[in-house]
Amino acid sequence: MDSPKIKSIIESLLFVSGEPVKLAKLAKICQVEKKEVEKSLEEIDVFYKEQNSGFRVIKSGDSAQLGTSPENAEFVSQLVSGEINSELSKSALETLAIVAYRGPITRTQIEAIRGVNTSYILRSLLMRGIIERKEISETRGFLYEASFDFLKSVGIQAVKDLPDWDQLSKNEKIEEILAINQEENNITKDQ
Amino acid sequence: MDSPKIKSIIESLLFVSGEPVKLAKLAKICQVEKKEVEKSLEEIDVFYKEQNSGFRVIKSGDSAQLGTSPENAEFVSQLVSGEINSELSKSALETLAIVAYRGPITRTQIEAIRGVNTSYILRSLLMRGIIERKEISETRGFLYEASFDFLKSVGIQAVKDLPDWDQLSKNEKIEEILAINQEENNITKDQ
Amino acid sequence: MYNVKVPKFEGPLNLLLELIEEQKLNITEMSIAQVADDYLEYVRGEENISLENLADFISIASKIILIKSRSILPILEVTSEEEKEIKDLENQLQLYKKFKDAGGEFDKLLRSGKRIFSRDYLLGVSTVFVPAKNLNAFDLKKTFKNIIDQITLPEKLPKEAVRDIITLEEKINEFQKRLESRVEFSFSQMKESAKDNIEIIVSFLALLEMIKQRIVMVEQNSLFSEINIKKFKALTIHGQPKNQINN
Repeated sequence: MDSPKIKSIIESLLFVSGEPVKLAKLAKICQVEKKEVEKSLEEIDVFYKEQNSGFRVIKSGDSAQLGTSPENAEFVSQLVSGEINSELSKSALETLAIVAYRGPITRTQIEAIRGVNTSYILRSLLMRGIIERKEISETRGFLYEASFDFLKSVGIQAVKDLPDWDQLSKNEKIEEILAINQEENNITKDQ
Repeated sequence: MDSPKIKSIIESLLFVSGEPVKLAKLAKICQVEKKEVEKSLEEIDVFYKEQNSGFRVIKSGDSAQLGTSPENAEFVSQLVSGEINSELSKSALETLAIVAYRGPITRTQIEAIRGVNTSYILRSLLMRGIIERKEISETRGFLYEASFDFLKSVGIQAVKDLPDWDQLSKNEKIEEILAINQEENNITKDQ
Repeated sequence: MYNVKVPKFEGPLNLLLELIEEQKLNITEMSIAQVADDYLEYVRGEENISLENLADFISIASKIILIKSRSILPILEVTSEEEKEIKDLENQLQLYKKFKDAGGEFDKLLRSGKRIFSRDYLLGVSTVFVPAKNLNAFDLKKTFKNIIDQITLPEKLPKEAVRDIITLEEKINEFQKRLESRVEFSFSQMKESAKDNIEIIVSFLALLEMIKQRIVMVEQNSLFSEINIKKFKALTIHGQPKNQINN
């Protein structure tokens, strides 16, 4: 494999990984020597700096990570605080309402109720600490529920204190759509 | 602010967000016109391709996202497991094709092309995040279009890069058939 | 509940195209006429078609029958509206094929493994609880109630949509009863008793079907003259036709 190709692969790998990646791991995936990886990383970072790119290579010990250029920090923090402080979108509010009234609940169940994919919204609600999740098992994913901080912020102690919780949390239409969805998952899993 | 600086900021922002970011949001943070953002995004992507970089800019509708080069997919998949892409049925694939080439499109229009009720397939594509919908208005239902996740899973950066885009995306005959069937549907179906 | 048994062909265009492609034909009026019998046979025999989809199958069937009729019977007058219907079906089928083929290309792309990966949302940014602005418990209740209202449970078969469609079976049964009371009657009599064009078409289809099943035989002495329908003489020998519906 030639050097530009290795650099390209290393960029892709560091991009998708949120955590520092061991150089040995990069070397293994690229099927080259660790030395080659080290050299590539240096060249990549020099290139980023020369080009005034928005990325930087962060090296610590035996690992490397991709980050943003420090010169862009103020813009990045504008984006982050905008994301975290913005009002909830309609989809986010819907998802939150389902998690609050029906939690603990799985992602598949939330999606059955809303009829659309919810992975991004769940991530952003988790990110903001509005909901929490706990793992059921490796294969079956997570259970989501409203966070205590969130409940406090709307002035209640537990989900049971939500208006009409007794009635709404057991709504028949919802029970039915979940039952149908369960059935479909069992029967037509691969259609 | 000069053009290289804007491009650098955009790179940083897309990197940190991870998810698609609205062009308007990028423009606001960079304090430039949306047109300028569009131009920068194009230049960034041209540069990535020229340099054989590990990144690509994905564009759909009014948003952009940063992703890895599809050429590096076999290496990246050794580090992160992509979403499990269970197989799509032929009906799902053909519906997806209509949505990708003709979106944003209404359900009635999709059904005019397929000649059969498509609500079940649309629901399942929505739940899997392969297509997205936006509400037109309370009464007129939804417009469907291909999602970023779809583009990513076929390794294509924008719908216009799909095979035979020019031929399939617009066609006078389609317009005519759609118009006819819509009339029929208005009378015979009440969905 | 959803009908989880999925029929082999999801829609009428899907079926029609498959039949045409099976015979390696191009999409033309001629080839539609050629596969008409197979189409109708399938629609009659497939039990997994949901009632709702059946309406779609029958609506296309009526157009196919029109095409078939014209190819067999030159005397059949076709209105300009029907002419357009025929052309539209051809166009619709061609358009449908394009997207079906495009779906096949998507399948290849999906299998090619050349996917693009992205980063998770705000990866590496630490979580802090930020209360959602201007949100109270009653907003949640209102939102949740709206969601409940918007849930559309999978239909309960939409009977109204198909109630008015005369099925092939009904028509065949009706003819058989008539044949029992009168040994011979003409196609124009049959046409007169029809409520609308669709019913004429279904009648004609039923007629073709009965000829095929040897329930009846038809006579036409000269071109454009009356078609006479008679009970097939060998009926008692052949016994019940295989697809006959017993009420």
